[in-house]
Amino acid sequence: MSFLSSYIHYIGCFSLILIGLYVVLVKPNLIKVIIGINLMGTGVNLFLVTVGYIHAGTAPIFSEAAQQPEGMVDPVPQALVLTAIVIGVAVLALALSLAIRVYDHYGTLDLRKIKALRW
Amino acid sequence: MVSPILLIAVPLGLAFAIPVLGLASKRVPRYVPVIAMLFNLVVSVSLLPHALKAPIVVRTAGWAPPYSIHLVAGPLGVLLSSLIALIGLLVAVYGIDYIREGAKVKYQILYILMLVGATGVVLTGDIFNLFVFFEVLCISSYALVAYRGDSTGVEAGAKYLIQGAIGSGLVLIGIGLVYGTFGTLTMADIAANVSSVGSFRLFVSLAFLITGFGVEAAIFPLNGWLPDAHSSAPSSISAILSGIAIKAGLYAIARVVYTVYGASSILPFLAVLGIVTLLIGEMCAFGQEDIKRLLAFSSIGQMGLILFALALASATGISGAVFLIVSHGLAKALLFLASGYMIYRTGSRDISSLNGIGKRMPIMSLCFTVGAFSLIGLPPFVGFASKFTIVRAVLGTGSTFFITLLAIGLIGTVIEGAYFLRIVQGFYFKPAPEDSPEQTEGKVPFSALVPVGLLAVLILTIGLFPGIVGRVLGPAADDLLDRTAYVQHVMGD
Amino acid sequence: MTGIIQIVLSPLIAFVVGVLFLGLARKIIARVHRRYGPPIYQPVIDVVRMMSQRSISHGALFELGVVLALAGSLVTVMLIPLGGTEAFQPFAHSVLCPLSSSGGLLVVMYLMLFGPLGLALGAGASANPNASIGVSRKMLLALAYEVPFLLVILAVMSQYGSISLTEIVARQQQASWGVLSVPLSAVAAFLILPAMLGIRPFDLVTAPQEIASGPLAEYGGTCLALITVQKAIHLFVVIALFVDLFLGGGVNLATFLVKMLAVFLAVEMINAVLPRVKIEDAIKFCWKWPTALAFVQMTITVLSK
Amino acid sequence: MSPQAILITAFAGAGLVFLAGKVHSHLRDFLAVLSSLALVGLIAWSHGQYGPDNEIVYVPDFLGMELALRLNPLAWFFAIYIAIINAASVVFSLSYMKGKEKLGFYYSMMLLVNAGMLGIVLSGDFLSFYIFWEIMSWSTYLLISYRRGPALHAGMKYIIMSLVGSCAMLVGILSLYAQFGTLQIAELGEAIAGSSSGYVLFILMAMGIAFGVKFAILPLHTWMPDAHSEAVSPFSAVLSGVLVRMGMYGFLLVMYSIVGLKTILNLGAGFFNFHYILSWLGAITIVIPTFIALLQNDAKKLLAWHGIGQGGYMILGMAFGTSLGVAGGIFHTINHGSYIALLFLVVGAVEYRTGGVRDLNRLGGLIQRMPVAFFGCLVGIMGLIGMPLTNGFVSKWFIYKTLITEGHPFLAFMAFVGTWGTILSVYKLLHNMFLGQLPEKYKEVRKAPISMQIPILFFCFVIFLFGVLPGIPLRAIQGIQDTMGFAPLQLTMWGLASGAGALNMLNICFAIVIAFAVVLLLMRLGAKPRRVPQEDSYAAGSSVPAGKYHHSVEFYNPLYQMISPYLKDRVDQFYYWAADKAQGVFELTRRIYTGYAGTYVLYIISFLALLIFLQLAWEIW
Repeated sequence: MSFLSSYIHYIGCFSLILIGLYVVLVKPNLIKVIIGINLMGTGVNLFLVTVGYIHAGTAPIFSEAAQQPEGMVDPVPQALVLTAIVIGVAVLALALSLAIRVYDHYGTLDLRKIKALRW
Repeated sequence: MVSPILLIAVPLGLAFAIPVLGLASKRVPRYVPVIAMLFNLVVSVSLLPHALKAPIVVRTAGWAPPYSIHLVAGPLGVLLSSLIALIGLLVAVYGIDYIREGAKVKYQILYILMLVGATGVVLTGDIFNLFVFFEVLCISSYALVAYRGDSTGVEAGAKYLIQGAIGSGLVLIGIGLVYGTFGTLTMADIAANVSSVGSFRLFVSLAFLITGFGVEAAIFPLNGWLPDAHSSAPSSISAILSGIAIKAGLYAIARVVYTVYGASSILPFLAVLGIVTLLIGEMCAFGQEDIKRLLAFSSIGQMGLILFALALASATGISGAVFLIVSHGLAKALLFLASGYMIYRTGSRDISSLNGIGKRMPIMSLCFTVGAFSLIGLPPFVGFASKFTIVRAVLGTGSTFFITLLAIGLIGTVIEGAYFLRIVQGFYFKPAPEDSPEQTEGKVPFSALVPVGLLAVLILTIGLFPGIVGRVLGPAADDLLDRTAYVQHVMGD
Repeated sequence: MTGIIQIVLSPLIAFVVGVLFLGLARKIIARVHRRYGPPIYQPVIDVVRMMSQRSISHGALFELGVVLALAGSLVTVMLIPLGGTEAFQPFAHSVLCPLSSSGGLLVVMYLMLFGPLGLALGAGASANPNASIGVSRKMLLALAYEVPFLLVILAVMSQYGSISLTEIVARQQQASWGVLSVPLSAVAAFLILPAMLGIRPFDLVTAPQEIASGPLAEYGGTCLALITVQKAIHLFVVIALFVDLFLGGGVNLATFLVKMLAVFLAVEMINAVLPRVKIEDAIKFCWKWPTALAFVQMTITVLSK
Repeated sequence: MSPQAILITAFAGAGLVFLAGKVHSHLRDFLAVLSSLALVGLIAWSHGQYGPDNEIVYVPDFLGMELALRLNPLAWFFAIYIAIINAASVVFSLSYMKGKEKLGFYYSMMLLVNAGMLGIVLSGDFLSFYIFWEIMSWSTYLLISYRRGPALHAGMKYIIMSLVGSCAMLVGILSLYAQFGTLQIAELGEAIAGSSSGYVLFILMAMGIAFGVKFAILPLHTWMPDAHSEAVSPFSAVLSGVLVRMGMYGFLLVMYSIVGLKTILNLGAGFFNFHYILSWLGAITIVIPTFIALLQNDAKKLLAWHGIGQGGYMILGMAFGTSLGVAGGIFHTINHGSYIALLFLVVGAVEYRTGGVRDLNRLGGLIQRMPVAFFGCLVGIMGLIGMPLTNGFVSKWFIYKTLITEGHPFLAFMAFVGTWGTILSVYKLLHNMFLGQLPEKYKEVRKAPISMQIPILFFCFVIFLFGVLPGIPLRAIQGIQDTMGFAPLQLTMWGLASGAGALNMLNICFAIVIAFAVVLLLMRLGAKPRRVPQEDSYAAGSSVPAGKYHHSVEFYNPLYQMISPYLKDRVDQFYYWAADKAQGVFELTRRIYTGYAGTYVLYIISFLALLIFLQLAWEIW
């Protein structure tokens, strides 16, 4: 049980990432692929946060009650996650606008049919 | 001595000033990228002599190195950033008249962002900061590839985005693993105590980082997006993509492999990968009809050669690779810019429609020929000097493994020589096809002739006097190779 | 002083002996066909008659070709030793070969080109298609017999280790004759001798019954006279070469001429009885037996060296 | 005159001509001729100045190496030869190219090729040798494809083979640099003496491929017939006359001044030593191309095949390393240059006057209209055959004598058979072009213009001069052989004076002249024949159809049936087959980029999986 408990977080993140990858690899529809990418993004962010997580740690905010950083969780990965989320949003917005334009031109979102550029 | 941070801050500031200027007058935004890149060029060239003596470390927000996000402007970084600035400037001048329709203001902003991203990747010393600049570069290039909004552009942009997002996801996982094991994000700090950790966990993070950056660096299995993206983007953007963007990806891999991990045992694999990329790129390029798609595949080929040279792990090898980065950047930018106006003039991208253009656009086709000859590696041009250095480095190692790989690689350059010379032959000696409907008369604007002509002159002069770039190559190779100096320099003071 | 005499003497001997052999040839064929045949000096009469006849000409090259052919043959004679030895022997005299020190056997082989080439140029200039066909067949026959002839000469040269004809003859007189030391080459040479002389069974080029006697279709008068003289000297040169290479040359001029007569008679016997072959068969024959023999002999000499 | 000045004038000439072309055509023509003649003068003037003051480092630091020029007898000999043939063909092309388009490009490229060749010959180290070699290659490529149409294919074939050669040479040069740390030819001479014969063999093979391609030795010759027949006539004169002999210069440089004589001779064991294989290669290169030339109907293709055939003689002469043989080989290089250039110029003149007709079956009887061209062609073919009185004979005599005295009768046999093949095919060239009936449409063909006749007559004079007095060039060759460490020959002004095997061209010349005079006298004694028109010829009584009465076509038909099955150019067919297979593979690799986004992502993930699997399975890192 202790093995499972210490790695439960990592198992959760990587399963989320793998689900996202599965969606991207298998689904032909462009919107589903974008959702898959997003799933994978959140999985990665979750993984980043768990890297800095300490069991039963408190939020890394200095207030009158908590001046010493002992019990606190590592704040650096959380900073990384903030940037990663912002980047994820930017990519998502761009992806959706491209999906709209692709639909305008091809009339379909099925990637198997959007293969004008090959070889 | 100006601080390197300006190289990133000033263009970023100008980029966000463009919408405001756009409100003031319609004509000004077109010139802002020129100013930004001119500034960058001046600053990085002025920084070069200082960087040659010792890398310039810039700490942001006053924190000491292991905790601060800082820039390390070594000789390699400054050389590449001046290359980026130079090509960026010339393409910006080209873009003034080339981009006429569509959201011109947004094009200029994204254009500066892309170059800032590339400069950032090349200068940064912090691994997460590397990821952020990398993302800035990628997102702006996704958008710019789809700038024209026609069916090919949008399709290429979408596919490029999907693969790019997966790639950056992998990089993020790699950075997470690195942070998990070392607890720090500064490359120098990681490099200092990388040997103290078990090999498998270390290797997994290296694998993720290489694959993630590899997507942008056009290594063989990961470059599915490149032919579509480079051929359907507007010519000025594909010039930047081929000239600079993929090189930033390759620089990131080199920095990760050499400085951060010092993983010299993975180099033979990278060498094989480079030669495979070279062969695949040249083979696919041979049968292309569309001129820009052919140039895109030729970029893949040359990237393979650069990766092969990087994997030699000898000083001359790496200086050869950097020299090839410079010469390929110049030549490929020239080819894309020249083909831009040729396509505009003949109305179609088929190579067969470009026949006999030597008579109608003499200067453009002459510059195209200079660029093509330089890429093949024919003597009076810079391509020959870089190919010569690489072959000298390979034979210097004396190991039969590398020499056999070189032999296979030379066959690739022969294939490249074949299809480029076929195009040049088409320019001058094949009869022009009868006038197709989209034929547009009208002279090539002055703003296109200046960059193309300047690039051709540069290729010829550096080819005749390779000493100009040669002096910087030695220290640049050492900057990449010996990790202890890098670590001691960044962590020491 | 002796040089000048030799230079004048050897072509004269060649001319006289050659013309006599031509007359003799017609006499022998007649005798074989059981008829009397024309007198021996008949060719002389023909030459004088033709010189007086006024004939046609197709331009300068038409005549110069013939002149080139005859000049070439004359010079070839000067390079061939016609009997005589360095070593002291009774009745012997010094080697009768004016240009002995200027090039040897290689020059002879190349000078023998002047004959066919001069004739070919002349016939070509005559603008008569039959002449052109005759020239092409003459060239093909030349190629046919040259292959074995080259093998033969090379065998002799490597056997005696020298390229100078006088040296080869001297070595034969000391050691063994060519017939004994390189027998197979001698046989091969004898087989292709009729082809080199252009007499039956290989006279398909200038036989009267062929298409208007081949290259000589347009020739008449003085040109035809000179061509017959050239034919005579060529006959003399080829047989003299055969004697020098295989029968050890003559101690003096007399023995040399006797040996030549013997060889000539043997060849004429074949000439008198055999029919004419087609050009393809001539090439096939020349490239089959004589070449094989010469090749075997050459390998033997090379291996034995 | 320092080699640097020569090179500067050469390259400046090329540039100026291009610029002058923009200004005015006469200025350009004048400048082209002026710079060519100036080069000839400069080089002639610098004869004999071989001292150390001619070792000039013109670029101290090019990627860490210094580029030097030097002038020694071998370099001077080839330089004067290049300059003369280039000057002759530039003068020839003044009228030949009148009215054609893009002349500025043509003249500047001609001079650039000339400058490249001079650079090769004058370079003191292998890096500048390689740079000028490449400049020569790609400017030749542009000139070959100048005539559009099939010339483009010929150009592609040429450039691909020469690119492969250049890559091989680059590897050879740089392994020399890696091994000995220097590329100066002088220093390499001693440095390479100590190395293992395996390494020397590798160097010879690597450099040999590049020189073999240019020299058109048998397996690497397939580009030459197309390139020569498709190039513009004055340029194919330069191409076959001198450019192809750069390979010979390369061989001489590497085999004799670098590797040295004794290592060459005992390189490799018994039968398979290097120079034995090379001489057999040379012998085969003589026979097969010459007989293929026999079957050609296009005049320039026939000459091109002879270019390859004659190359075999030079290899034979050079391969044995005896002083007589090497002298024969070098002498044959310039002889061949003189008469093959002459023949190409003659074919060019005929082509110019008859409006581009090169097919031997459609020409004929031009002796009446173009006597000077006929005389040039006659002297040219006599030189090519090697008749006495021409320079070809002397060099062939040297080579044959070497072969026989060295005890290789079989090689001599193949050389002789090659000569006979030449006689037949070259006579066909002369006959079908100049002799026979003059067809109706060439009745009013005019003589070749003066600017064409000058180079033709100049070459005839050179052929006869070197034929009768071979001492002049042989003394220069003697100078070369001393630098290469060969035993000196007993040379006289008219040939070789070594005892029984002597050669005296003067005697033979006098004998022939006297005999010619005597026979001419005899001719005049007889009755003077009357001149008749060409139609009045004996046709055994049959009626003579006007116009149809053409001369013979398919000149050597009986021989054609017999040997043509053996003489297909199998090497060429093999190259085309290989090219098709390669194209098939290229098409396959293009299919990797399927266009479906899913597969591309699959590629990325599988690459990652491969990386981790390799680490898991074999612990490589």
